Amino acid sequence: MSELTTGSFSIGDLENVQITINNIVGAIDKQMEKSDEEMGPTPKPGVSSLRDWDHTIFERYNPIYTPMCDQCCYCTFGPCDLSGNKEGACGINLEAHNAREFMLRVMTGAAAHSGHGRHLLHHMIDLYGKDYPLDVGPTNIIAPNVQAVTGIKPETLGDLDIVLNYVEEQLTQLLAAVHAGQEGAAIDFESKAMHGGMIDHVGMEVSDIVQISCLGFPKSDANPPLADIGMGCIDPSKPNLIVIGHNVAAVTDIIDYMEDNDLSDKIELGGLCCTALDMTRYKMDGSAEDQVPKAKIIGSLAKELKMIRSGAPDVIVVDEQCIRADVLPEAQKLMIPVITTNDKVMYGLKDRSNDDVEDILADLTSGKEPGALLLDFEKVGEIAPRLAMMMSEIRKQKGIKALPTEEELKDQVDKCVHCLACEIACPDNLPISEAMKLAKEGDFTKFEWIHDKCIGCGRCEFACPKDIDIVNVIEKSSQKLIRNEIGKVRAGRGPISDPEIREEGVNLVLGTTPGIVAMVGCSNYPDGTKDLFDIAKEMLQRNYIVVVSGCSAMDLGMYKDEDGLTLYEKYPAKFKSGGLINVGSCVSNAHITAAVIKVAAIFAQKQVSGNYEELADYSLNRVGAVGVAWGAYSQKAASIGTGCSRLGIPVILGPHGSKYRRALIAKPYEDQKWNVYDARDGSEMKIPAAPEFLLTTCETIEEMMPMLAKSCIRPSDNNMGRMIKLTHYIELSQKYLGVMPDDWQNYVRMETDLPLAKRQELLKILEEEHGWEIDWKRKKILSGPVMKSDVSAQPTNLKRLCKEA
Amino acid sequence: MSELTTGSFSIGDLENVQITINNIVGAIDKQMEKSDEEMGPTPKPGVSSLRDWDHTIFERYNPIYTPMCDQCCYCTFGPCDLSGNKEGACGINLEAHNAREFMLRVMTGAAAHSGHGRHLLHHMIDLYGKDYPLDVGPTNIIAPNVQAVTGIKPETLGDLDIVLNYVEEQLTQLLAAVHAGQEGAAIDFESKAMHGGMIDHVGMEVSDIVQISCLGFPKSDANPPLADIGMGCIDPSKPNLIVIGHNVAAVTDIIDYMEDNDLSDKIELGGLCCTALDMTRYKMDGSAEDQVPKAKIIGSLAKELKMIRSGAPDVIVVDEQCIRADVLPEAQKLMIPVITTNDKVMYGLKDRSNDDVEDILADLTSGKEPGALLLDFEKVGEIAPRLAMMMSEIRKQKGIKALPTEEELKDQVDKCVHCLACEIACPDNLPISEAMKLAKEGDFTKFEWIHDKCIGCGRCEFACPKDIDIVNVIEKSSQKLIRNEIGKVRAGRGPISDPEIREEGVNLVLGTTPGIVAMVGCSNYPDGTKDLFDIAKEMLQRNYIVVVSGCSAMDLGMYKDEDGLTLYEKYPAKFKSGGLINVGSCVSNAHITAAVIKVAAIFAQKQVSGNYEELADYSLNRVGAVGVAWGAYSQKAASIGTGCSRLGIPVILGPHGSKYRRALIAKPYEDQKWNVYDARDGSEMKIPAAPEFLLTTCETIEEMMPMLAKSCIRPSDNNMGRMIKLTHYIELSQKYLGVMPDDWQNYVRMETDLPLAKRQELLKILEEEHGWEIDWKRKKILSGPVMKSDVSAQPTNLKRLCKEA
Amino acid sequence: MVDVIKNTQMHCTYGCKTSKAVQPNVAGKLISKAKRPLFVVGSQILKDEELLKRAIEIAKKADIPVAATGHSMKGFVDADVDAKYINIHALATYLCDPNWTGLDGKGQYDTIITLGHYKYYINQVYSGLKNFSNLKTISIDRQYLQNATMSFGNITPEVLLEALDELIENL
Amino acid sequence: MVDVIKNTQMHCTYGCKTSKAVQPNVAGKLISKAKRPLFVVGSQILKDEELLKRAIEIAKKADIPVAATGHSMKGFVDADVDAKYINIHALATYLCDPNWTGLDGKGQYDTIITLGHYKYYINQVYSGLKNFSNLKTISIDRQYLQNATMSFGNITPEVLLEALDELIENL
Repeated sequence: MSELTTGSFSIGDLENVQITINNIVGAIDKQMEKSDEEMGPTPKPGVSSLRDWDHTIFERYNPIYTPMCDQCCYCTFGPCDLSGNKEGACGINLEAHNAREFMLRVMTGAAAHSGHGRHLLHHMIDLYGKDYPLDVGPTNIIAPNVQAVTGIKPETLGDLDIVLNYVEEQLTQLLAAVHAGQEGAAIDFESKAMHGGMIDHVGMEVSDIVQISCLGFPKSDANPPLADIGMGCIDPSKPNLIVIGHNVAAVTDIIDYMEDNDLSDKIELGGLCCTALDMTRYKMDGSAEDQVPKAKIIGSLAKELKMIRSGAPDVIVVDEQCIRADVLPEAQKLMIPVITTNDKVMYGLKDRSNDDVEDILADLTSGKEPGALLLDFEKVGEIAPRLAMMMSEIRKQKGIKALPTEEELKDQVDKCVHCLACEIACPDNLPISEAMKLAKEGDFTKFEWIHDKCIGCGRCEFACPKDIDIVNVIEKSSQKLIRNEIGKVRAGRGPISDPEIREEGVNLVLGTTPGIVAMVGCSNYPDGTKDLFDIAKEMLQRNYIVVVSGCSAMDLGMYKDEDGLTLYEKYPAKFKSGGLINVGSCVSNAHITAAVIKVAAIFAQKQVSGNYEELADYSLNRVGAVGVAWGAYSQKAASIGTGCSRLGIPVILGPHGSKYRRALIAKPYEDQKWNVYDARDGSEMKIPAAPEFLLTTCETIEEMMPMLAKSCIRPSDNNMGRMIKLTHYIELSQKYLGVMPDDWQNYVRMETDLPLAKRQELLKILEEEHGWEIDWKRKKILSGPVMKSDVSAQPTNLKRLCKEA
Repeated sequence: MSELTTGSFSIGDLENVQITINNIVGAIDKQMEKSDEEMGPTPKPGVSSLRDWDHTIFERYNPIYTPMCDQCCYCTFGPCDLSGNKEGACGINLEAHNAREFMLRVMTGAAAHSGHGRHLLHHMIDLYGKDYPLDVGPTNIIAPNVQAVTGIKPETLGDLDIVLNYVEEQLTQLLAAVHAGQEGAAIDFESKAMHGGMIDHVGMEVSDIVQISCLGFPKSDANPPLADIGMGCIDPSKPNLIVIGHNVAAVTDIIDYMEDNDLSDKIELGGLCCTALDMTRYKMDGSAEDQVPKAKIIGSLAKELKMIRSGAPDVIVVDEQCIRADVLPEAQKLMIPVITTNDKVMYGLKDRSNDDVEDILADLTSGKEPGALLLDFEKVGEIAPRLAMMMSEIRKQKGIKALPTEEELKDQVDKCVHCLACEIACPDNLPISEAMKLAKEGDFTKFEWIHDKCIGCGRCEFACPKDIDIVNVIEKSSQKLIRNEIGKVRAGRGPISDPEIREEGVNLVLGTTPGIVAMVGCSNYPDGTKDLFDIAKEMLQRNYIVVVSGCSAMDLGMYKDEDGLTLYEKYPAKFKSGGLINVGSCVSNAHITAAVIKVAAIFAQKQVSGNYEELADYSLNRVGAVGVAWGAYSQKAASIGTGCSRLGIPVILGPHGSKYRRALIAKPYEDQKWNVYDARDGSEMKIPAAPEFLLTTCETIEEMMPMLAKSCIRPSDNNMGRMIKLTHYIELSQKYLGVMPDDWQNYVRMETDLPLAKRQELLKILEEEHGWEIDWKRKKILSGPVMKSDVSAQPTNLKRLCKEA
Repeated sequence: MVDVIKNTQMHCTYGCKTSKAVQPNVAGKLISKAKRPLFVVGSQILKDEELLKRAIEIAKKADIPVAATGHSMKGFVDADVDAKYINIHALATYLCDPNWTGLDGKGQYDTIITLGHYKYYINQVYSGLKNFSNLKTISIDRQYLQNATMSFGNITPEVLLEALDELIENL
Repeated sequence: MVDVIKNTQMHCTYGCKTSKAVQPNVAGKLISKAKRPLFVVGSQILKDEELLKRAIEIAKKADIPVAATGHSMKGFVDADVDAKYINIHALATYLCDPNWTGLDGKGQYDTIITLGHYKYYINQVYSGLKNFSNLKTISIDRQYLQNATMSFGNITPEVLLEALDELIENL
């Protein structure tokens, strides 16, 4: 059988038959026909298709609102004061409006990722054609999220086109729902937010699959190379070419041009944000000796202003997402030309895409133009490195000075009148005034201390009535520290492979691997970047699987343990108990939900295509995974987290996360909510109140440690699994809170659930404090637990999956 | 030549050849190949493709910001205080953030329209197939906006699928740009807002074309029938079935069921908002005697709460957009079941789409459920009328009481302590306290007066510390008035036909028809609904073409002139000087921009496909059209207006429009900004400072009258045209402001521009007050004007369109 | 006693810069002291003759030019004041432009006094001026306008007349 | 003199309900008077021993239970107060639920006093309580929290200690 592929064609002797076919046998139909598996009930779900599942979730996990503002100013009936849950002019109340606000953040994040994916896809189809095959490593499920949601099993770039059409249609429908009037029920805005979150994982997955397949990224590589990270790893003596953003498309042209023109050693190519991570993945699927990262990672968004203020960059290239809006004016002050390469960020610069390269270089080197918009990546590839070489010379000659001298520093510090305006303006209320006091006495250690906690936002400077360049003061005071900011990060490895899932799935579902802790999100940490290291270290030592991505993946590599090693150097990059995996950049987060889907598919033989609800139900009841977005700041973090919520994966955010306006928190004291069905016969069974939330926040990492352990408990744990999880829960609570948790007994089903070493002691507590009956001879619990232990039970929230009793 | 169309197929003797084609010869390629015309430079423009045009516009028309709030709360770095144009944590300043806020409103509106279009298209393709031909009346340009933007000339429903894919991709890209970080330049958010506005007209056009083609709507009918309008036209003695929203799809099933079951006379079918307008267009393309409107129009969004509170509805069916968020709780109080039919509005109701009709009826009539979500329109068609019949009986038997009795009214009024809380809460600060004072004395005329001005939002009730049901007090006080609220509105006629354009185009471009005044937008009028009538009456008497749509089209029909006739009855529905045209519902607004595009295409032979910039340039310089959105409240109004801005059509909003946050206002005193090129030779020519804005607001209709006249002045006016326009400008200023305008002389190029009747007098003023030289013998201006009159000049803002000098 | 309440700036959840409430006598003195004031009067003035009378009196006594917005010009046609019609959104645009030379060509203004507008409309106009100009703005209308530099509070129409009389006394 | 400034509610451009600034002595008396108060203490308390000392003193003297949020529990382990760990977001959830019976099973609380939290975090928690509960909330921390019912203003760490001492005196 011959199969025609993309391109114009004529058919043998039927040349005068004009065949015009409008999407009859499109990729989706083809896939659906070809697929061996049956299709689940909801391929390409619309806005309301999975609403019943959402309502099931919300029945237990209450949407909890913490509004950022008591009013609505969406339409010109307003602004409307909604305080006290009043109704506005259109009839909406504060609860529903906040649900809508949250939904808007989620869909903004989803749009950012899928817009990014669309851009990459257009670009790669231009370069390689629609038939270019997808390849992400050893798997039969190339795109678990895509397949679970849309029912499509993509094989080529062209197949992803249809997936994105679907994503874009859904996002348009969701955005339409933002319009004034319309929905009145918070719960239905919530369901739409869930839809947006799920869609986000489809968009992310498309984005990363495209770049993994086309750009030679590691393909489920369990041992990817290490890359340098930190402001200290950039050599200031070389011309510095700095890229910022999330979309590596244009940067690959720069790397290629540098290699082709022997500039790789002559120019320091550094990156900030996910573009940086993806630069280190570029052309990494070859042999081990070819796996040399093509660039250095400077750090996350929090380092952008500091990096520019350092004066080190000779050229800045930006693409999209998480780029400071003031890059151009900040760079301009230090004569750093800025090249914008994406319609998301154009900074008002002239579009030079169709101009002559030499003309552009002339205008930028002369300072006639502060930057240029270049949508032609080949030109970017040539101009950026050449410009870096040229500007390096020019800026040296002009003696461009960035940070204050020692003397200027002293002058700046002396200007402070300790009015506290900076501290009130600081998102973290850092003790700048106190540091100024000490600095006046010549002690800059407090500023060094602040440096790690400071997210480099610059709000303090706008608040200062004395016009002190506070960010510069912090940075100048921390020069020694910054010079030593050199770490290691493992290049993003991409998806978890099928063999890895096959090996580890059983441990996860039975609980003998205590859980997956996925550390994602941004750099808005409440207490500095070291928090991440502390969390990962603790959980890795306890044999949790730790998965990281994006900003978290970067910042984690900035610290070394007592052996002088980063955690990346210490722990294997394999998906197994005690493994530390960097999946990649922000869009690689899809591989985390994908892994959960794969556990259901491979270990439990669940159907994937169009079967989202059943997969989510499986995940909620059986896969002990928990997400941590400790420094979450962006709308993308909101959408990633919400995608996890719909898939039944609990997520903990740092305290700033409360500003997303809503959490999903259950009430452990509502007994009737903690029941599921046993799929074997449809009977109801009691389950432990874990996870206690699907999205929540907490104050400190110390508080979070036991929360993490508790959040990995699932109804499907076997006794060994439950024992392991309880051990960690109790130990972490004692270690970090100084007390036994007051609810540990609620998770005990029988004596073998109890940690072996403490069994005696715990049985005693159960007897004395909780009135359980113990058979001390056999060390058996006779009565007490409300849950029974039955490892062959099949917990589910979905009645339809149950066999008739 | 034989052409295959949609459907499965096999080819003669090649049966064992499997042909799998992924969008090779899609509709767009087909269209592009088939088209006789060449393609313009920007088919399917991306976010930045028309940026240069936008920047050209902004060079003269400054984006002016009036923030609703000084802070940004988009991400969890915030909230950030941006007051005084400070930068927030991501580096964005207040100007750029406000541009982003505006952009978000625009894209929300665009999404609402195109989401609506997508929904309709899916539904109609389900019913009629992809090959169903489009038919909107006599035209060669079925979809001017679609064609100008995308380059596609759609002929079938299926062709529109590709158009919406494009729209959805663009909206996703725009939404992605809302994400934190990224763009720093207000002007580039502005350009994106323009993109969203343009896209909106594509989405609206698709929506209306689909329903015109499939639902038997009038097709460019220059004499469509009149329909009843007003709360007074509903017969309360019959069962009342009330529909609210914008998407008529489900309602057509209701109408069909009622006709098939002889219920049309037994049930009063009334509608609120654009669904109501579209009900009166349903099945209206037959012979004249068949043109009987199938339903009555109650009114706009402003009447929703009042209509529900009246207790008249026995069943409420809602679809999408502009529906009060509190319909369910309000209806529930009066035992009115609510049927939701669209995923935009689900009110938390159970999805009963797959349930048995009788079961649903039982649950709703018994009050077991307050309503139902029904996404199956056939079921809606049957259930809604049957339920209305049943509920009418039940509600009568239960003696459901809605408005207060006379006695209760007195009690309510007596409770008032005149604290002014209601007035402060009222979006229009209406004098409720004063009305209460009078009402206590038995005089309810002030409440009658308030009734027309009140937009029925209910904010006063939430503010009242005495829990007075103020809306009920207003409504009860105005019962006599409301009973007489009976008007006429002409059913929406759809697009302007090619023959009409052919006849009228020359008058518009030369200015001898003084201009088009398009009255669009919502019901958020600053001073009541009568404003619209006054504007239209004045401009129609002056031979302007008045085009209306949506809420404006409704409210205009509520008033009668001294002859007891509505303006619809008095003025012809033809596109010619002095014509009053109702194009239809909200999505029909696309026909207004379409008419402008058609003037360029038909009268000036401009290429349409993918040629947006040139068309916009033509419109800005030559077509004297102005939009009025006097009661604009919604995000859709923002997107419609912004689509006009990009196409060079000025729009005036009522004072509430200032809450959209930004206007586009030029400075007439900046001489250098008022130049264009003469396309004949590329030379520069001075032009008058009109339009002085592309989007602005004004205080009162009295102020607006002369603004309208001035806004219709264009460089291309011939002397006769200029004379006519100046006459109206001067007369309207004198009539409504009491003075001559102080800038009329700036528009004079030569003596023949001066109104004949006043020429002598005006020449004198020019000589005495402005120092112009006059040859009194010949009554000629010798010197003075800065502009020259040259009717064959070809004004353009685009250098590329000029012939070499 | 420790004073812990003096610094209660609502730092940034709801915006920080809000209008200072001002009494009529103070407002009167401030208007008199302004170097280059402009009295911006809106159409609502026409709904109350007493109000119009006072507006004219203020313009005359303080000898300040009037920007007649909306159609308020009708009220000034035969009053002996220096009034010119201008659209208020356009006016606000020009007021933020250092190059504008005013209604009389003599240069930009430094103080704006407003009366006779829709509350929601003038508050938006003020929002632009607050954030994008250095103008001092004084609302002497009957609603508290938080985006002005200074403003009367929410008062009844009757109290407004009294207040304006007091203001006029202090000019 | 006509008083035109007493009613300056910022009606609804920026929200209307904001915290009343409160002095320590008043706060102390209010706490003493509360029927069912809960003292919610956050982890920041551990960064300053002096602060912790006062927190313990307040709990003891006023005899009120402590909800130890974050990991502040560490500070209360050996102190003789009725302290229990709870996550603050969960606590806020339960506080809005009339069916919750409190940390001790004795019923819902009526007054919340907070100390030792990140400003931005507790202010969000308060935002939920303000809009979706009828609780009285008192912040005795060093930042003005506009979403509380009552709050200290923005003060230095030193002044906070003094203020707490004064509060304790008034218990």
